[in-house]
Amino acid sequence: MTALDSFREETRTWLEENCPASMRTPMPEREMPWGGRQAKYPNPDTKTWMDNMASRGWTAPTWPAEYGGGGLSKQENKVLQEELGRIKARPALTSFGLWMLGPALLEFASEEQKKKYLGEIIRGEIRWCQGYSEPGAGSDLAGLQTKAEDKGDHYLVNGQKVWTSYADQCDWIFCLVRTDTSVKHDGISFLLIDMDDAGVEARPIKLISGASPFCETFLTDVKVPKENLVGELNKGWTIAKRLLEHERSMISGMGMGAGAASMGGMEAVAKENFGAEGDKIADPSIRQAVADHKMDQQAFGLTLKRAEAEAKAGQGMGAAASMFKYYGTEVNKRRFELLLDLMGTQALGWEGEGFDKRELAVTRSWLRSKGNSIEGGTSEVQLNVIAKRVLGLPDA
Amino acid sequence: MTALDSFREETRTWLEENCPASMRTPMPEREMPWGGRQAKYPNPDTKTWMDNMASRGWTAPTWPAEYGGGGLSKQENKVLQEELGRIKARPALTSFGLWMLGPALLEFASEEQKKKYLGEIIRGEIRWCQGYSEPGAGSDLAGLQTKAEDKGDHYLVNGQKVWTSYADQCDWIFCLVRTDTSVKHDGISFLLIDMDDAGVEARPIKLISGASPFCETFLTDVKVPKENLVGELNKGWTIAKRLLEHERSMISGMGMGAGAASMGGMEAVAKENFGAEGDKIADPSIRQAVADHKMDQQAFGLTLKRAEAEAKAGQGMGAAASMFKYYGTEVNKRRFELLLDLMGTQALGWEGEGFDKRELAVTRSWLRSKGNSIEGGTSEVQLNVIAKRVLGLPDA
Amino acid sequence: MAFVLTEEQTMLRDMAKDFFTEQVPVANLRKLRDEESADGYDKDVWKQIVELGFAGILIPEEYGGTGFGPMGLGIVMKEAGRTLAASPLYSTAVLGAGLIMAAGSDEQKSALLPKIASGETLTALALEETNHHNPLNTAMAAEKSGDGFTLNGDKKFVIDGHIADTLIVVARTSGAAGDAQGLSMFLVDAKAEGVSVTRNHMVDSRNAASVSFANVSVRAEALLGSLGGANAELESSLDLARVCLAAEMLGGAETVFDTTLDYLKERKQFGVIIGTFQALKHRAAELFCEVEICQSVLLDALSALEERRNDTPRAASLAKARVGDALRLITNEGVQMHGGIGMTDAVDMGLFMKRARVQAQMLGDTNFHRTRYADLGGY
Amino acid sequence: MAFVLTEEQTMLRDMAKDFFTEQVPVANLRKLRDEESADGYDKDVWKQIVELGFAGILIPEEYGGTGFGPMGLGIVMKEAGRTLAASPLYSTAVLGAGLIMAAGSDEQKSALLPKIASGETLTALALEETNHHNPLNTAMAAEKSGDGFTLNGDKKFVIDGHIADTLIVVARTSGAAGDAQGLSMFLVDAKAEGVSVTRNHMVDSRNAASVSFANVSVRAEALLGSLGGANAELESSLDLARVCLAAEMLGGAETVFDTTLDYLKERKQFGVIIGTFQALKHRAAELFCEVEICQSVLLDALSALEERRNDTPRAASLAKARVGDALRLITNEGVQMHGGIGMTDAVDMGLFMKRARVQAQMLGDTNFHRTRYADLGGY
Repeated sequence: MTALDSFREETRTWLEENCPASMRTPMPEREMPWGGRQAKYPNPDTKTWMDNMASRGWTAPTWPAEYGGGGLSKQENKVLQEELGRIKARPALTSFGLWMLGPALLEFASEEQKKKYLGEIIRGEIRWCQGYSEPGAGSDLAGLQTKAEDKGDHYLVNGQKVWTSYADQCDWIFCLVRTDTSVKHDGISFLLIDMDDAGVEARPIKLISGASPFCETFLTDVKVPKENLVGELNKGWTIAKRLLEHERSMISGMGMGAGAASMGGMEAVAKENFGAEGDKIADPSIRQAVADHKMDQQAFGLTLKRAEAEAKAGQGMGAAASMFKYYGTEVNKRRFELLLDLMGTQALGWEGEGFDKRELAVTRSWLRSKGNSIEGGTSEVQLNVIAKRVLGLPDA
Repeated sequence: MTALDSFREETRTWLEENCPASMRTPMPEREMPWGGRQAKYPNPDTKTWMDNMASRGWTAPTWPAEYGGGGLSKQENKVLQEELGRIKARPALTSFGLWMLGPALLEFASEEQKKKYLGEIIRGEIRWCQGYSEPGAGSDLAGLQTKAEDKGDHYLVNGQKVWTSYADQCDWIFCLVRTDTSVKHDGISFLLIDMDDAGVEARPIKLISGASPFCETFLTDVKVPKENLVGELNKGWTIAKRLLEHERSMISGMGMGAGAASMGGMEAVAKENFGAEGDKIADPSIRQAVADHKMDQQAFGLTLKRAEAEAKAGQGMGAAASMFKYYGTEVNKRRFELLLDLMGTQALGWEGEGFDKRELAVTRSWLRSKGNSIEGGTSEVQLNVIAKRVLGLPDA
Repeated sequence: MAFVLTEEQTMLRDMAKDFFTEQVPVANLRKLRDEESADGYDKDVWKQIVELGFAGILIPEEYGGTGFGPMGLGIVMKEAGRTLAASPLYSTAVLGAGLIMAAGSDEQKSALLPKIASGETLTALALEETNHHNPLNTAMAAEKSGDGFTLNGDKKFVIDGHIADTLIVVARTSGAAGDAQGLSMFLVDAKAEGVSVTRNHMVDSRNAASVSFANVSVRAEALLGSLGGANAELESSLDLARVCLAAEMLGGAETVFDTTLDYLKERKQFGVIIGTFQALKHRAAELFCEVEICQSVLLDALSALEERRNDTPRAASLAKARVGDALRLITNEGVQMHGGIGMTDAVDMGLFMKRARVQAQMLGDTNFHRTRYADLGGY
Repeated sequence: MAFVLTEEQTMLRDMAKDFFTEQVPVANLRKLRDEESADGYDKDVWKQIVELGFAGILIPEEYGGTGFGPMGLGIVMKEAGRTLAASPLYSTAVLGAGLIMAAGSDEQKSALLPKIASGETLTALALEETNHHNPLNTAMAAEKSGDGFTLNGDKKFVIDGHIADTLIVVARTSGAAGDAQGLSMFLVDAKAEGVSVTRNHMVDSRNAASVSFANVSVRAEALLGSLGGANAELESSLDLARVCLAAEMLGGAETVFDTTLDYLKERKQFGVIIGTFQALKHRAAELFCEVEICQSVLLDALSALEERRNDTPRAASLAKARVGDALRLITNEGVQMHGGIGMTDAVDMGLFMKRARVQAQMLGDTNFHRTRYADLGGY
């Protein structure tokens, strides 16, 4: 028996004992384990499962053990994920701290910062949000104006962030702030701010989908201790870029599967609405539209796989993240447009009688999908990046 | 009987006597009445018909009689056109002189120039071509470099023109030349040049369609008498713009009808290739593609009619020419792409056995259609014009 | 063909534009939505609409209307579309008046048209039974009983169904779903026994309802038009409504386009107005062409109705399909070009996009009308 | 799934790239065209191709080939596509070798494969009878006569038909046009009595012919594969050929894209490089995405063939359709972005566009493969 085999056996046993039964069922959105000070656990098993996993550092399996991570090798993590998949375990912790901030801290933070913040993230104690965009700095992120003035032992922060995800439910925010107004990219710093501090206020933004996953966050004379600066002063743009790449690939992943799946697949929806002849969609032009879309989707999926294979082989596809962000979100938007066409009036409900939950969810997801090509860098910005970085087309 | 009625009666009688029978049949391309010094008349009736019409000035019915035109009112011209249509008369004269240069001369030329050149045009004695574009000045037409130096009694012209239609078969060329190198638009003049002059050479350009309707025209130390300048020195751009508008609407007109018509219509081609069920195209997705295209085409046709109606009512559609040029040529390209799809392998011939004349003509026309969105101002230029002139979007 | 408005029509347009812009701006729809209005429309606004003569715009003067005809109605609907004005105009002034004028007996006309023109009676067409518009697929049964009929079945997507006084119900008196013959229309009191109406809350915050008919008895006089031959009468009125819908849709497209263009001229990123970016310029120019092309198609379809041209059905399908395609593109681009702010409920882009998708499904989407256009073209 | 080339495959690609770029540039096709070459290919080039082992790339070593498999063949075809290299590769090394390997008896393999690998024998597939690819619609008759068959009928769009030594003829031994059963394949000497071949001059200046069969007698041994059951053998070989075609097409798309990108970086108008215009930048970036997406689809299809995966037909249809769509877009944009010069025969854009439309029709256009993709997907 290899070391990996015994790791698998041990893991399997541990999971059997430590993963509550209710955590092996599909997860409703309200039971998502975001953690944090304000966390509510409608199902207490959620907290148990999070704590159990965190105790082994397995909420962040590959982070170093010294900071509370699992310290697993790639192979071990693969085994862990397979075993989690085998029992259909829910994620133990979903968090921007895990996905975004943690990796940045591991790369750029001081030893003290890593010690303090990584453990809180791993244990789900602190819920983080991201303070990047501003009303006047969307696509032009580096045009941000939120100012952090050096006041000796602290920075005095003033400004307004926007599109901060769930800021009203978060504990801390990682922010890009301007520490030098005389230059653009080189005057930006990366700052961690406790949202309990005086002067921080988050107001939810109502979206066209009816949901409010984002906030405007106002920072008024907020005093931030100097030790909350990550990396060097005025070098925050380097960290920001790294995080953005990560965000782009997260969002482009949205291009796969969701939406039609809940309705039994695009083909099923088409057959239900336009009839079937044998196993075929009865209306051949609808059939071609479905096939056309499925081809695009499969082609995109294959491209994601190819990028993975090339990355493994040490080859880069070049600005892959921008391409995936652009193409993935555009395919996703087209998918929902097609789905709406197929579902007809049943995709036009907002709430109440006449529509079932899945149908209402499609309508909201269709609206939500429109944001995919805007958030995390618009499609236009991605095309600019491809043109410049990959194709080498000159600036005007 | 009104004056218009008697004009109609008189016209009908005259046409009956003066329009040869063979000029009332469909016109093969080789019998097109371009006129000029090098003209050949495979059918001698062509020349007779041209001369008869020219004798009354009816090759240019609305031009003033003093210059040899017909001097007809709008109403009279309408009657004339109706009567010509009634007997399916061929055009008596097709010429860039009539369509483009003549109207410009009427507006901008001196009395002497009008006297000399308009008559020659009306009688089909001189065939004109247009010397606008240069290898380095396509979309940026005003960037032209062909130089005309003031040498006292003449200009010394040096440079190269490109895309001069049928220059190898023409007698004279109307040219934009640079008379001031210190400014851009305001250093351009409008010059008439006899192509028999020493130093003028036209070389046909072979196109992807296999045809050579255009030439490169080289001007080397050509001496052009000063009286050949039209309008003021350095004010040629005003004349050029007027002519370009006219060219754009000519080309956008290409969007209607041709191509599929020779094959009996898009629907007929679809039925022939994909079968019919009753009177319907058997393949519903092909059917939708055909309908989609025909909708676009009808919509464009209606828009041309609307523009006409608005013009009559004294309302402008605003930059209508650019919109028509853009949309018309794009619709035309799509039509040929669809036609090729429908015809399958029968649209892939170049010459020789296996393809009939109409099929070969479709293939060549498809290739030719690609140029529609380039010549007379590219689609990109038209979109720029719309954005700037109509929408008022600012320059960078 | 009337591609240029007459002086009278221009005055009507200007009046309608002023009215909707000033009295029924998009804020009016927001208010109805946010206050969860039970009616889903503003009765004061409706009163003003009636006073302006818009409710009876299709109705001849002898029945109390203004007799402006389809062109006038289309002009008003387009202006209503520009501000997303919620009112019974479509269900009552377009569909109700249209159907009764096309199919009604003299008695029915005398009884109903004056009340429609005066705003007293609201109507709703109970037609749809499936997720996609297809009148011939009507299955709901109307059985002869005594000298009247008994109606049984379910209707959905009944626009303004829960505020209507009179329902115009399409049901089958013979034949089976798919047959052109056998369709009949009935005027049914919304309060009649056996009729139950459930309001549906739609994505566009506008009115629609599901209506069930359980052994609903109607008298012989309730029959609107010929027995079993309603298809022709229905289709001609539906074509009128389709074109009026296209007008409303184009109005929406215009607002989205204009608003987006303004935003391009005002929003700065990277230190410059984003309207200076050539890629956005070209896309804006393409949208402009779409709007212009649609103007022509709409005016042609309205003229066709006005002049009772033979090709009216084809012109109507062209208008509904072509404007539908353009509106989809323009609303999607409107949101995208606004960026993040376009995704918020604070600006109107989302409201227009939601409305556009509902309009797309009303009386046949592009797919339906493209097929119909081919059918009518004989290929 | 092999999304990354092995070291061996990378070497093959580099070798092929060097060879076609240096020895068979686009100028080679121009020369064949302008000199009105009777063969339509350059025999010296073919000799070199054979020497490099490309003619036998699919053929096992025991039959004199190099046994590189479908992935190797695809790699070579893509490089050939980059320079529009005209050669019998497709008709002989892809279709001929593929069909004989899939359906041939040991005798047929021994007789033909070594000659294909050595470049001695050229083959051509005589399949199409109508304007659109559809193997099941084959109507041409092969009747039993004695212990052989008599062939009667007309074939068109036979690629390399007029230079082939051996024709592989698809004909019907039973059933009617449309039936999957009843198709058989025959090896027919191109010089046999009753065979008449007419070369067709195609828009892409490449080889195609019409072939008539008038009472052509063949012996029983001429039957390739099973009697009446050729459909399955044919389809698997056609899928191989479709993917190789997609490879050739993607090679063409790459050249057009690269050339256009270079032009954008070099051409000046309005005093600036046109590649600085954002509208062109965005369009170029979109074309880049198309090329990348197509790389994935192609590599997956080649892997499917290599690994004999069950979903090979679907992967093949995806590749042919998706690359076809991309190539159409890219060739159209290539001409447009070149402007006037793109319309002239002096640059290569037109040649690639012409070739693209012929490739689109070879073995099924996007419409055909989209339908097939749905068929195979069970919807």
